[in-house]
Amino acid sequence: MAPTKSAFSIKTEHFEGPLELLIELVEKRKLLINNISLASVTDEYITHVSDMQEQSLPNTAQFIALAATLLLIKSKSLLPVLELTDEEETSIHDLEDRLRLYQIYRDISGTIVNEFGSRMMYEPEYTPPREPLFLPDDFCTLPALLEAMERTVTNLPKPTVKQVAKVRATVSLEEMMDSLRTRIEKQIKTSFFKLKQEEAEHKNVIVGFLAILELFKQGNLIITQISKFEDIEIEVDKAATPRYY
Amino acid sequence: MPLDVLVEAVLFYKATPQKVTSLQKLFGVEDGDEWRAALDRLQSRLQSGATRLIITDTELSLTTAPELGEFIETLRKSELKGDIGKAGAETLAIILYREPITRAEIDRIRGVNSSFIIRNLLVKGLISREATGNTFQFRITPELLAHLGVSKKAELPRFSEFMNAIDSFSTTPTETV
Amino acid sequence: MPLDVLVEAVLFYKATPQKVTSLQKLFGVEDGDEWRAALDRLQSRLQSGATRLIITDTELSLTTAPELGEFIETLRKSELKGDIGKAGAETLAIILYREPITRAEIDRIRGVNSSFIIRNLLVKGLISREATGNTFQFRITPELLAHLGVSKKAELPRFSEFMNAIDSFSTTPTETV
Repeated sequence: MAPTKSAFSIKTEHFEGPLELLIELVEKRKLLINNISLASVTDEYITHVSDMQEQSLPNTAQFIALAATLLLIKSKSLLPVLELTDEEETSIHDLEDRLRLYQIYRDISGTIVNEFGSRMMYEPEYTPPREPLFLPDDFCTLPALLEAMERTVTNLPKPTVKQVAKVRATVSLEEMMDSLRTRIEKQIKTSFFKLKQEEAEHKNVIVGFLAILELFKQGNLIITQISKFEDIEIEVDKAATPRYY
Repeated sequence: MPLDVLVEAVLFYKATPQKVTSLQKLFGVEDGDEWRAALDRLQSRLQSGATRLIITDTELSLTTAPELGEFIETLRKSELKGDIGKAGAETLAIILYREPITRAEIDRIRGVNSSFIIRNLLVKGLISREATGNTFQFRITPELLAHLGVSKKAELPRFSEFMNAIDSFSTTPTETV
Repeated sequence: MPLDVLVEAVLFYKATPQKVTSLQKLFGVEDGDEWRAALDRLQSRLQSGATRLIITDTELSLTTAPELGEFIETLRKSELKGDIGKAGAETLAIILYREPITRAEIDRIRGVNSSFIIRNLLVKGLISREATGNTFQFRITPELLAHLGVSKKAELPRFSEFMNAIDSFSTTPTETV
């Protein structure tokens, strides 16, 4: 499941939104949209997003938000005993639905690109009237036009500086992974319940948890869950040999 | 004078898209069978000639037939075409199949902010906006259909297939990413 | 495409009388039976609709049917009546401050397509249009300038403030569709 060579080839491409990137990854593998296919493209998705993060690209926050849901799907597939909350189940279900709907619109946009401008239907050319008229109304005074100009200037689109600040404020995946790794190494043994208590924001819990999953996958952690609703115990595998649940 | 001839006269004289509601008001006609029959008559009568009637939910327009597109192109001094791009086509696809639609809904479907794209489509006259309460709703324009070479959006390739596919999602939950 | 349809297309699209000789040259046709047959066909085909083919010795044109004369006259009068509205005032203000200006630039500043509004301002003699290369530029008519009592642009209220706002917007990179 390590990022393949092809993962890097798409990195240079610009994706405007997270759904666009995700559908690209799924379609590239000729997969249907379901939790299995989404789990299988998660690594590649995250590689792309961390790359976007490095370049401080706009909209990265939205990509990271979707990464959290993707990692949730992936963890469930790695760790079937994992109990998801109703809210999490819903967000996974939503993602699949939204992606399927988005896929339809993408197909439509393909036909639009093909048809656009290929069989143009033209309105008649406009020729201004020849008879000289002059019909000013109440809007044709300096004060009225000044007011209209004020309105126009107020409605000019604002430059998009704010979005950059928004990206900075969001937790980055790597930050979360790193802080978790050191914390786990220090404590040797921690539990997911404990982590959950320490993190105020639910989103951070997800990202934190998935970071653990990532470490687990790389073989640096041993994860034990006694039974379905029990706590998940996490410890660093000093020997660093891959162990799977 | 039959209604279809009168409608044709206004569209020909004005030489620009006309609001359905103001035409109906002008002729004192309701939006019913009589109106639809007149549009049908006009559409089929024009079929053998050089012009076509474009019908959207809100506007009518008279243009040259799509088969004449290349020929008219040779008469034009300036190039009009140009590419709409991936994001533009995607946004148009959503508005075509879901009009009238707010920006928030478009953003939700695309999973990304669409305000720049929407502004550009408005500037190009491919979509129009109408104020409803304190938000805007977006619709397609006759110009968009003219660019796609169809008189009605139902004539677009695979229209009903796509429409059915989208309808099956009409109960999609509203959670955002 | 039959010759009569092609002739109709040119006349409809150009919306002004066309020289017979240049049409014949365009289609590579002699002034003979084929040409006359095409005009006959066009004339009889149009009979059931709102438009008529006008044939003079040197020109062809498409007009509304004479029976519609009164109706068209009421249309013309009603379009001269109504005021230019808020959108019209905004467009007029932009032209006043930025003239000479192209439609594309007006559209870009307003964020919507202004072609219909510009036509309305032209019809009312508030602005004028001049061809420069492939595009048109718009100006305030001398009559309106006199009506407003404006002699120098720099004397317009808050002139430099508005210019700066628009200029800085113009240099903001906007995503293309």
